[in-house]
Amino acid sequence: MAEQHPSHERGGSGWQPLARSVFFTTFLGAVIVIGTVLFYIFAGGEDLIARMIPANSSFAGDIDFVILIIAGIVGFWFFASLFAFFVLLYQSRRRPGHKPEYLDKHDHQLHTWISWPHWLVIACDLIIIIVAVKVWHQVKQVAPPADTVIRVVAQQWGWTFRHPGTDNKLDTADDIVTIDRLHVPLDKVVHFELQSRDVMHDFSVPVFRLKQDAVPGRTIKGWFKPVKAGAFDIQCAEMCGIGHGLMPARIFVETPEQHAAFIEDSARNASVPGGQPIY
Amino acid sequence: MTTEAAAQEERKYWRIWAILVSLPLLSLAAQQTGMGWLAILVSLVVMLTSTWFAVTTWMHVHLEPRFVPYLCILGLAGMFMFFFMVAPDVLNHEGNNWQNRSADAPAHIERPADPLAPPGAASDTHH
Amino acid sequence: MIHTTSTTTRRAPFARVLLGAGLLAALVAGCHPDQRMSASSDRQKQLYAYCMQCHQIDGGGSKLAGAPNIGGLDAAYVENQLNKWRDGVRGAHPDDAEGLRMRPMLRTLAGTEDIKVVAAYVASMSTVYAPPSLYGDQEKGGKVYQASCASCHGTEGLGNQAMMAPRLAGRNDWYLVTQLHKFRSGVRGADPRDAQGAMMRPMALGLADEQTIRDVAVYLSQLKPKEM
Amino acid sequence: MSGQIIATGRSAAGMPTGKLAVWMVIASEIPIFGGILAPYLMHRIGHPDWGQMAASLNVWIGTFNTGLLVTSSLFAMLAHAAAERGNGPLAAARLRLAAYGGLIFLCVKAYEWYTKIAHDHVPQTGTFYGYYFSATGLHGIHILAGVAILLAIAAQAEKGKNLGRVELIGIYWHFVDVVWFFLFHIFYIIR
Amino acid sequence: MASHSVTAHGHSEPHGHHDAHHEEHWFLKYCWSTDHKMIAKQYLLTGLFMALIGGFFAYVFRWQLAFPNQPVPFFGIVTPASYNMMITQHGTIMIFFVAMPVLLAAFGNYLIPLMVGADDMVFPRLNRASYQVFLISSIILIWSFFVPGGGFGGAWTAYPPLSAGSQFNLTPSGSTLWVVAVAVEFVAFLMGGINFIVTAMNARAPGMKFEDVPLAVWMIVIASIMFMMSVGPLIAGSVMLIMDQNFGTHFFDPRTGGDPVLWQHLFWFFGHPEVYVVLLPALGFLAEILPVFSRKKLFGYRTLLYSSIGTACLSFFVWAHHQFISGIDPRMANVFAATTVLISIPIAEIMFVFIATLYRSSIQFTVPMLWALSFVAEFLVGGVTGIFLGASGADIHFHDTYFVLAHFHYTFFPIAIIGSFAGLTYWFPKMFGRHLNEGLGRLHFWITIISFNFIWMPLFFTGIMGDHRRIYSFANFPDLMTPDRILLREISSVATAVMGVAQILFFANFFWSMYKGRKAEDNPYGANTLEWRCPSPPPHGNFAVMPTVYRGPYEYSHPDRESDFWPQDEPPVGQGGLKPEGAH
Repeated sequence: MAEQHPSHERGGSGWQPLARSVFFTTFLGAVIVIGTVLFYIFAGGEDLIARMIPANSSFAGDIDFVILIIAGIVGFWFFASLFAFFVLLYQSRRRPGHKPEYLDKHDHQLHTWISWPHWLVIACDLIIIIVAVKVWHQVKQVAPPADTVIRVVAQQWGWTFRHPGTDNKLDTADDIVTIDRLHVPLDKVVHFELQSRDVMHDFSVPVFRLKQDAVPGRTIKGWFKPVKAGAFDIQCAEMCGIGHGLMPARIFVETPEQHAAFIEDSARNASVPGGQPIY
Repeated sequence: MTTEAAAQEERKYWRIWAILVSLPLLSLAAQQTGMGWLAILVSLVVMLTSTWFAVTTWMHVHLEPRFVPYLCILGLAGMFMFFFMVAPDVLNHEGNNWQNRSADAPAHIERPADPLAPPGAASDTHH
Repeated sequence: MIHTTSTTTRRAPFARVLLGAGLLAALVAGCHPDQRMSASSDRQKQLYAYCMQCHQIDGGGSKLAGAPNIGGLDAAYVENQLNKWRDGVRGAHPDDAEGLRMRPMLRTLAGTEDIKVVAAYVASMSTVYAPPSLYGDQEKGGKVYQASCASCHGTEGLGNQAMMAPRLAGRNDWYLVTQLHKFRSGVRGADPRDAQGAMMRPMALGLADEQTIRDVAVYLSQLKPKEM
Repeated sequence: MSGQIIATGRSAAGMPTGKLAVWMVIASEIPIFGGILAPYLMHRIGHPDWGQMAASLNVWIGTFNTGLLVTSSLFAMLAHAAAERGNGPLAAARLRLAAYGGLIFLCVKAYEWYTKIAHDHVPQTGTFYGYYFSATGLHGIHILAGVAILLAIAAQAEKGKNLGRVELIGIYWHFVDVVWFFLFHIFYIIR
Repeated sequence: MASHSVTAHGHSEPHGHHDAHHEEHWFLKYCWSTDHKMIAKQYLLTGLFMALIGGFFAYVFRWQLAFPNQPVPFFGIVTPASYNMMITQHGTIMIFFVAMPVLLAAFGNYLIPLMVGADDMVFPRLNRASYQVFLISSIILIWSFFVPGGGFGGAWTAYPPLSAGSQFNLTPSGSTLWVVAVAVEFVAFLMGGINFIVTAMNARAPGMKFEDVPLAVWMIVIASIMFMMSVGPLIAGSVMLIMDQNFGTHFFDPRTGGDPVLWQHLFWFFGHPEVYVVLLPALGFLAEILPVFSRKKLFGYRTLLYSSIGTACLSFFVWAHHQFISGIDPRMANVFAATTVLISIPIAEIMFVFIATLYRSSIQFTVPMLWALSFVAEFLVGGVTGIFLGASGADIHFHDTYFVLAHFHYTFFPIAIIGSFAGLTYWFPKMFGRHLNEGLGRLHFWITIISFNFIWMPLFFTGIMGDHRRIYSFANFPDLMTPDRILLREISSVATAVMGVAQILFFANFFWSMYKGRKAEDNPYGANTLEWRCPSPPPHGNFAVMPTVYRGPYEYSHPDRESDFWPQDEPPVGQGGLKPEGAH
């Protein structure tokens, strides 16, 4: 908008506030679109998050999508505001012969200056709310039918994982109990019951975009569907005492035959609970 | 002010006092009937009316500038909002994908036995 | 009564602070109770700093943390147990609350070498005796001990290196009770790789009842070897 | 030490400074009591079996305490009336009566606590008692502070000084009274 | 206490009047004073001292995170216990014992009476008591580091049962002392806040209408009201927590029917408005500094005021976005996500107002102006990254990662540090009657800002890459030990050390200028607000003649005047121009 009025004497005279604000916002819009495009080009487009941390669960992609939508929208505003900010800093720096302008008693003017970005912000907020709540609903509130159910029990400072065993039912004689090692089959919907024995813990698998606090006294259900085989970190994400940083666990996403083998040899020496070296 | 006006004002205070003393007796009577819903109903009414009397006639809130009652109502509204936004988690014992097992704990809690007590004491598990 | 040992030891830096160290230096010492030691470049003490969070500066232990007094245990036994923890032989059972608290602490020791170092340092400390925290009849406990435990752990409860039987004299009674319960329920010693556990489990199951266990534990916790 | 403060005398908001401050105090007390009563109500509604613990409270003592506080508030009110007539000694006497009412309230409350503890109805044996002791204790602290201020202001009013403060402490005292209405009904009446 | 010398100088300024106050015993004058300026300086120095402690903790655990299990210089081995203790106390100190006392208490005490044209707070003794209670609470906090078992290490949110059971947190007395310190501090700020509100509402100078009140005063008053309205549940909650810790109650103990989630609600119902309690005063400082150094009327007084009030109201409805995944009902998360994202509207308007104020102005880049402008730029980053966390779907990934830490440090650093520096450098001449050194100030500004961005920009990415907060050493997580993550952590930690060293410049400048700095005129910047109309430093009683207000505080470069500012208390008939002697 500065380019429109190079002269710096008071311009209360001819120019229409509405036109000015329209120009203001369209100018911002141009900046913003350019900024967002650059953001995507240089930052790597839609798999930006997945390149920083693998997306290995069925809903990881959706969560990344939310993050990127928000990144686009707020990047829009961020670059726009910063651009306007620095342009104004430059063109209204103090220099001889440059008199500041006295803007007052133009409340409708002032209002139009802010109201346009203001409505744009509301629109962006609505988009963000809709997208976020949709993904939240499908990740946390509803779950596809379970192929297998596991129980995760957190305590100071370790994880106890109860696998359903051969009969694929929990709380039966052939359950497999492991410490700090979770084995799940690939491409199957896994429901988990999260419990805690003493204090708050948090069952967090970053590569799955999965995180849920374990509240003592409560059973919290959740689900995930691994889509890539491998071994990944499980972190505790809620402060749980001096061992909080020392209770890492591993989740092993196994192909059907690997998983069958795991169930086999745990059934053979079931007398060994956990029993894996920590390093 | 003149003395008789003052005396009349004091008589008014005594009247309010009579009301405020009798109202709790009312709710007491309601409770003694043993009907829980009646006790709740009456005590709600009594709470609000007695508060109303005390605040208006003794604290003279209506003589103050407008923002004073508004400020207090703001605090009350905040507490109501707190109650209704926290109740889904604390008042409910199960909800969407969660269940509060510990809510079924007995109301009376037996103390842990003193480990230094003579035989017959429960086994000492220090956690 | 639990913190009698810890109090005296932890106060040491605080006292120096009161005597007029600068407040920031004091902060460092206070938020990090073993500043005096870890400031020294001694590897032993640096490593023991991690144990000190629960086992206290003098190895006196803390019932609050479920950490027994470890001062004066012989190095071979400590090293053996630490290796068991690292290999998941001990403290890898879901019901072993204290064991699962100890297990991650092995991650602060870089490897077998560190375990040796720490074990040597623990052995170099002297046993801290604690008053009984349970009700137990020491007479009965002594009889039971001499009858069924002394063969391995020694008549004075000083242990037996050859059989990897640890010293029991002066150990916390609550710790002995908990461990005996764990042996009985198979929470400890059930692992096939745990030779000593396999020996210990039947012995623990041999003890008659809860009160007998407490008698033995209290007797041992107050047992002072003759030469001391 | 600092002399007469001009600012204290101003009233740009349309009410005396002291009274404004008292109302601010009350407005900030509401969330404090609400913050302990709202969790109690949640737990209480969620646990109908707390009823038998609530039944162990002596409702007669509670009613007596209520009447006591109301009477004490009445005397604070009468003290205000006397102070408005500029009758300092009478106001002081009535303030003292109000303070004694608060003291008797505290004694009765102490007896009540004593019986509770004697029957092992202590916070360790039931969360209901935890809430009961915390809420009544919080309220008791306010009563204690109120009694102290009442006596202090009575001492000033005796000499005819700061008669305006009689009304201020009265407002606070009525507020404590109102809080007790709620505690009484929520803890004693509703079972 | 350094404030002795400080104010010794302050009072050595020759004033014809109020000499009666200069013969007091030093204790009465410096430690027992009821003068709001003295109490403000006490708050300021206490806050700065606590900031040193918190900053040192930050340096220590940042170093441990970058170079795990190596002895940290000037500290030694960082054990998990001391690490937890330090992150906990860093959070507590920086928010409750630095941001609140400096932004709210120190500047509130100093500015409100001066800006509304009063001679002191309306309750000077209450004011003194509030500082003394605050001092007691900070002493309790520092004491809690030294008790057996060490200081509390359960994170500054203190979620039970970890904070309630000493068998879980292993700090039997440290955790209790922590809660007591925080609760006592709340009481102190309740007293102070009521004093602020009453002073600003009742003690305004004659003629000062609502729209003539400087926005700094408005913001501090709004913040105090928010604090008053939100802190109650947490005071009740800390009473309950103390009883859980020491008297065997079971409010938060799930094994006996208690509910840990209740504490989270009690805490965050206060904890979120608290963010705005410290944000608003900083915004107020900006509203004072930007017009002065751009010589332009503030763009939209009403807009800024109403947006702030809107922010304050909205902030009471959003607290559970801190608990999206910590056990609340997922259906409630939708409500809180909506309210949370909506709060971006008033904040965006505030930012627009500040940016648009610069339009067609004449900016002089003095040190306070640099701080104020950097506030706008840095706070934008913090604000936009907040949207990610408010959106419940995205928060599933970001919750409790370093992204969260980077976000709220990008908000709290501008608020607490940049805001304090802006206010301090701007009002220093009025406080101590001397000018700060410009060159040192610029150097300190640039080093601090650059190192700050080097600390926190990398941590956004480690957060996205899955670093979780409060983890004492990432060495145990194979996925987290990739070279790029390690590099980012090391950059951040080294930058932390650099920033810590840079603060030496500030303190040197601060204390040197206090005695040796260039003497300051009464109105060095040509500002309109009333605090510049009395001598600097103001004597006891501030104004020789109580001022009368004729116009708003932001009448800069008015077309009808040759001088580019128009003091609030200058009679309309009066001739414009600089008036060196403030008391006219």
